[in-house]
Amino acid sequence: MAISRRAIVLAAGAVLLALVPPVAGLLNQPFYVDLFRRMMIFAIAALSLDLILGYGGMVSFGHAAYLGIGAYAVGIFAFYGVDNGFLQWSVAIAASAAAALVIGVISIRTSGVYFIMITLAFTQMLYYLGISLETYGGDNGMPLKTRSQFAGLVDLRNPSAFYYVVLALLLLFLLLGRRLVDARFGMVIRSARSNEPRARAIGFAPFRYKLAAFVLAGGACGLAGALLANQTEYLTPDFMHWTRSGEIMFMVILGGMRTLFGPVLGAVVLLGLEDVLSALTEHWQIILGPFLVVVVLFAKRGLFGLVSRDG
Amino acid sequence: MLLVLEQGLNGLQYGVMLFLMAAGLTLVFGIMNLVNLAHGSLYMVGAYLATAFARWTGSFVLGALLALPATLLVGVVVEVIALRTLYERDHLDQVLATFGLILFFNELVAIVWGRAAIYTSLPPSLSGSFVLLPGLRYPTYRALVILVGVAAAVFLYVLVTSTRLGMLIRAGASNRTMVAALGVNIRRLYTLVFGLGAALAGLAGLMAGPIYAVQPGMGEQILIQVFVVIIIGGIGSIRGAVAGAMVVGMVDTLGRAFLRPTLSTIVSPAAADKAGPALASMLIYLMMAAVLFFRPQGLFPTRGR
Amino acid sequence: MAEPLIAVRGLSKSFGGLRATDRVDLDVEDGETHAIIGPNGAGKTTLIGQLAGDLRPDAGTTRFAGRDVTSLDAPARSRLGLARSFQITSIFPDFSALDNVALAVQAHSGHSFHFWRPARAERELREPALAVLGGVGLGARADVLAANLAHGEQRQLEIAMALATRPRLLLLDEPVAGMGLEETQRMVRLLSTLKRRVTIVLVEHDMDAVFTLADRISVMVYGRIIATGSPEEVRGNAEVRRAYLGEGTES
Amino acid sequence: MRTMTRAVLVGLLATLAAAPPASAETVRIGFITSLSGPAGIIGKHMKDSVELALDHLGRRVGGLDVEVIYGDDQQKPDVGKQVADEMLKKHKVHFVSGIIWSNVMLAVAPVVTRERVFMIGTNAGPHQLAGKDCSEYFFTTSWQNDQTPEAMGKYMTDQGLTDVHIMAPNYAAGKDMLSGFKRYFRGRIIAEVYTQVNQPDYQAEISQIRAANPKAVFVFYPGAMGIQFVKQYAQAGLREQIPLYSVYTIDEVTLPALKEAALGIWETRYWSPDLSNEANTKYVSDFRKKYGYTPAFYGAQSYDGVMLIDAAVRAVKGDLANKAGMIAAMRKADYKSTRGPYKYNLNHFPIENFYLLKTVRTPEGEFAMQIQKTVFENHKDAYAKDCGMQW
Repeated sequence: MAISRRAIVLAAGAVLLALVPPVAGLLNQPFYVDLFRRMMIFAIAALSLDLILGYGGMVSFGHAAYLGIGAYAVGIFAFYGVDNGFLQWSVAIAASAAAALVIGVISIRTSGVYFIMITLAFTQMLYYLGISLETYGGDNGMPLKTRSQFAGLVDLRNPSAFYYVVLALLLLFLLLGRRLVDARFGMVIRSARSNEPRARAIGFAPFRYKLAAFVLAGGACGLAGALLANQTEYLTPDFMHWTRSGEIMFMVILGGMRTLFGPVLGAVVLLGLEDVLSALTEHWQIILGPFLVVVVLFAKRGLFGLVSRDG
Repeated sequence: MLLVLEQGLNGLQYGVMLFLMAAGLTLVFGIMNLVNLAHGSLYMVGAYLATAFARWTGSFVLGALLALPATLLVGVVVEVIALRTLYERDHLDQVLATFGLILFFNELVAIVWGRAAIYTSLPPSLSGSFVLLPGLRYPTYRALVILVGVAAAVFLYVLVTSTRLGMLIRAGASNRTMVAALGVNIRRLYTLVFGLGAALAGLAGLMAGPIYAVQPGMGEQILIQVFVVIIIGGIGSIRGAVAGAMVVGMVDTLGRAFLRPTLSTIVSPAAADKAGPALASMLIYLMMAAVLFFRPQGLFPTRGR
Repeated sequence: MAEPLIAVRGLSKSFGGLRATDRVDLDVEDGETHAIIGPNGAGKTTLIGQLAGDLRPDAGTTRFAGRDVTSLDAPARSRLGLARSFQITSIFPDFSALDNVALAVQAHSGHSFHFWRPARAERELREPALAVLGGVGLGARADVLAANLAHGEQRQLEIAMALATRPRLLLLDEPVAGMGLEETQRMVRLLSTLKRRVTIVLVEHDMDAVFTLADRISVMVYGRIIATGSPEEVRGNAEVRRAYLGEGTES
Repeated sequence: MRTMTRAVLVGLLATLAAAPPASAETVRIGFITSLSGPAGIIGKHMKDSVELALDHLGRRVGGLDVEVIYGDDQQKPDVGKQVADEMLKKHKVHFVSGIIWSNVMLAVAPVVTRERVFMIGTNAGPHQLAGKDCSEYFFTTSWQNDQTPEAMGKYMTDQGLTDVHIMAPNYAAGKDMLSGFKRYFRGRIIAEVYTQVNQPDYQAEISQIRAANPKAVFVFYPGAMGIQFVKQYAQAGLREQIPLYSVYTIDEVTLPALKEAALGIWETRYWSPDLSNEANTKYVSDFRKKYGYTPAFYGAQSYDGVMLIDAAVRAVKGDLANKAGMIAAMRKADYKSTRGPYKYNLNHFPIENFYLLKTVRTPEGEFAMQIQKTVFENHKDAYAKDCGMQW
């Protein structure tokens, strides 16, 4: 029952998202294409965090670092006139994965609150590094002159085309994520989250699997960063600010940890809420803050837990 | 040479500020196992209340004396309403819920006092500087900060080592069920400890008011450095908080003062100008990564965790 | 005489000032069931931890199956055929009973860098797991969430997980602790069926279980092994009676 | 689950339907600034000034009805861009205005001008937009970032000052400010120090200054950083020993928090509340009357922004499709600016005067910035030559 219900929710979500551009076109409101595209980009970031946070039990408070690295990979190539998207995006993924490897090697040795704080500290370091990159605009960041080019295959300047590229990537990551967490690899990191001493006692050496998951999540979030740079046509160290890591984390919790689809829902709802609330009052954070507390205290399974619950 | 001494004092003073923040945070973590990002908000509340009371009474000292119990009270209220239920939750929930509290407090303060930084005054006797050594003038207020910080550290030391409350704190940090078995009301103990931590943060905040900008969000400027302090020191350990605060205060201050000039003797001055400030801002994070690489539990790990 | 399956020499471990194990020498022969008894705090669990590779010894060496394993950690020793149960039940509570055992099978069938095929659909994991689960009497409970099993069943599940790694040596830390009479009897029966098929090191306070199962018994007091021998020899050993049994078998 | 889906659908449609229809007789202005967070105070100065300008115009702009939609950029470029997209595509505005931060401006301005919508900047003046990235559709009522420190460099040179210690936060604006200063300063600079962004404590740097004992100190510390630096500088007793010159460090936003700590410190600026002209007197006194506090230059610029738009719409007699006509009108800057009359340079940045200001205690016991003298008359920015526009 749960499976079919979940499948219905998933399919309905995919159809709804696919319908955004034509509906927005019909209503002459192209802005919603931009808004939902931005939501889906953050959904990819949140999804990648769910892999290590939800399934791997690694509470990374520095996930925004990869968002920044991915964005800078695209931005720096563009700065030097290289706008080939295949190259830009591959490097965005590779560079983020490499950074995740270095951060992971050091931080996965620790656990609990130490892990939270060391990931936070690394991201702070990258944030300050970004600020001191004078050539690339320092704290101002820099504009992306042209969106990534894909040899005429797809034109990202077309809002709908870009939208469907993001949607396709999101669905691809959902599929990959689903397969991955249910495959042997996923079983290892999930068992280590559930009971690490037990996992070691039956013969798993969780470190390298956790590290691999950390690197994969970093790479995926790097791609989200590349997309975000294209979405914003601008990139700044602000993408790596620690509050941004907190927001991505909140998307995961809001939507429902360990569900993959939940974080997508969380990203849509949180960014939607921000958009609506900030139009209502400049004091919107006084509503958002307690909302966050209430969600954490009383809705542990997240929104996806609510909509896909049996019976 | 005098300059190095002066910078050492500056480092000490900055370390003291960090310690006042870190002590409360590490106590709360050590005993209730709670990661409280909103600790910075209590620091902000302390600064605002001290300023408001000082304006109301017309006296800086009276303002400070009133703000301390008031911040303690705010801490207790927050504990009872929101945080109490978080003790049994995992760190993830705690981080997120207290992140939400940060947003709430910043906005609340903005609504009550406005978004602009507010004016904080010092009595004339404290606002100048005095001759510490021939050739070395030092701001009077900074010297006071050092004294208050050291006094707070001594107070905490006495409290923890030779009072019944301190005994319970030490016991509670290592064994909760044992404390419960002693017939102590654990809930009340937790509330008390949280209030104490809040008062310490408030003390840091009210001391900070006259030097720093009192405005919404001021807590987050210092919060992350405070986390670095307790990570380096070892979470839950007051001794660790002292050591971590001194290390971070010194490294940060001396790094800012001397890193660029030192670098310029090694590499070209132009390169030093570029790399110096960037490196100085990353220094404490690098140090923390290094400490954790070699000692994943910090310098003074607490038992059983 | 053949080399013992596991041979420990001079194993020591201190926590702060406390010597949990103090120059322990221990030989466990291939195929025997070797019980370790002693009062609480004697260092038995620490010894198990050191044998399993979870605790680094301060001094001493451990040989297992003819090779020096002193520097190997728990996963590496597990892959050599050393399996354990924990004093406090240790399972994967949010997985089904079958998943728990299948994970143990998976841990011993090559690396796990497989990203695509659902592990639950892999027959080479499921079938051996089902077989082991049936062997410990949990065949009917395969799809129950481990957290929802009864306490006795969870202990059986732990044994199943250990067996699924096809171990040569089974380290059992108080397998019947906290069980009722009936559950205890069921567990003892299960362990009897394992005797001879696999070497067992058994730490246990339940003396009936110990004397039913053990071929040899070592007595541990204050971190040291003070006597080793057949159940009869140990029962008759004056030092043992004074240090341990004299205080009452219940301790 | 079904109710959930339905709720999502209904919500989606409702927000879509709530968007206003495009209509010709209303001027729609999207005003983007930082309303939440620490910078919200600057946003407040700006928003209050926009509202005051609308009051003065009788709630009509260029003879048409007006709708101003405020947007909060949260001080983040990507959020600013998102808000600008919303202004353009959802609210279909004719003008986007406001924006405090250079990085937000750099992200937003190209998006707006690309759609051939006017971007009327009322604070940030990054050099890119004054130079190679200038646009017909971009105007600003403020200044180019470098101009203010240039004025200070000129003034300090005129005073014959040398052996100066200069400082700024280690970010792009900080570097721009110091390079602007150096463009006009001819004396010797003994140290150029960059501090961490949002650093709260400057005692280490202040000790270094005391040890080096320069003849003067020049700093750029906006917002909270300025409050902290100036307070600490005064407490260290250095203000009496080594005079402090600054830009964007002391203004009507930070002055209420600083009071006597700011006394005697010098700033340069193109505008001050005590600048004497008819439009400014009316603006400042009505502002104080309506809101009970003194506006800062952020407000004056935003007020001017609305007035500039009003002049443009008036010139084309409400024909908002006549963009060429509006460009031509705005280039004349034919409105009553709070800074007095000024002209536009070829890059649509003002050619304006810069004054030396000093923090003083007024006879009523208040603290205020007062104009001491004119440093530059009709000062042009350094980047206009890189902008290809001709008119």
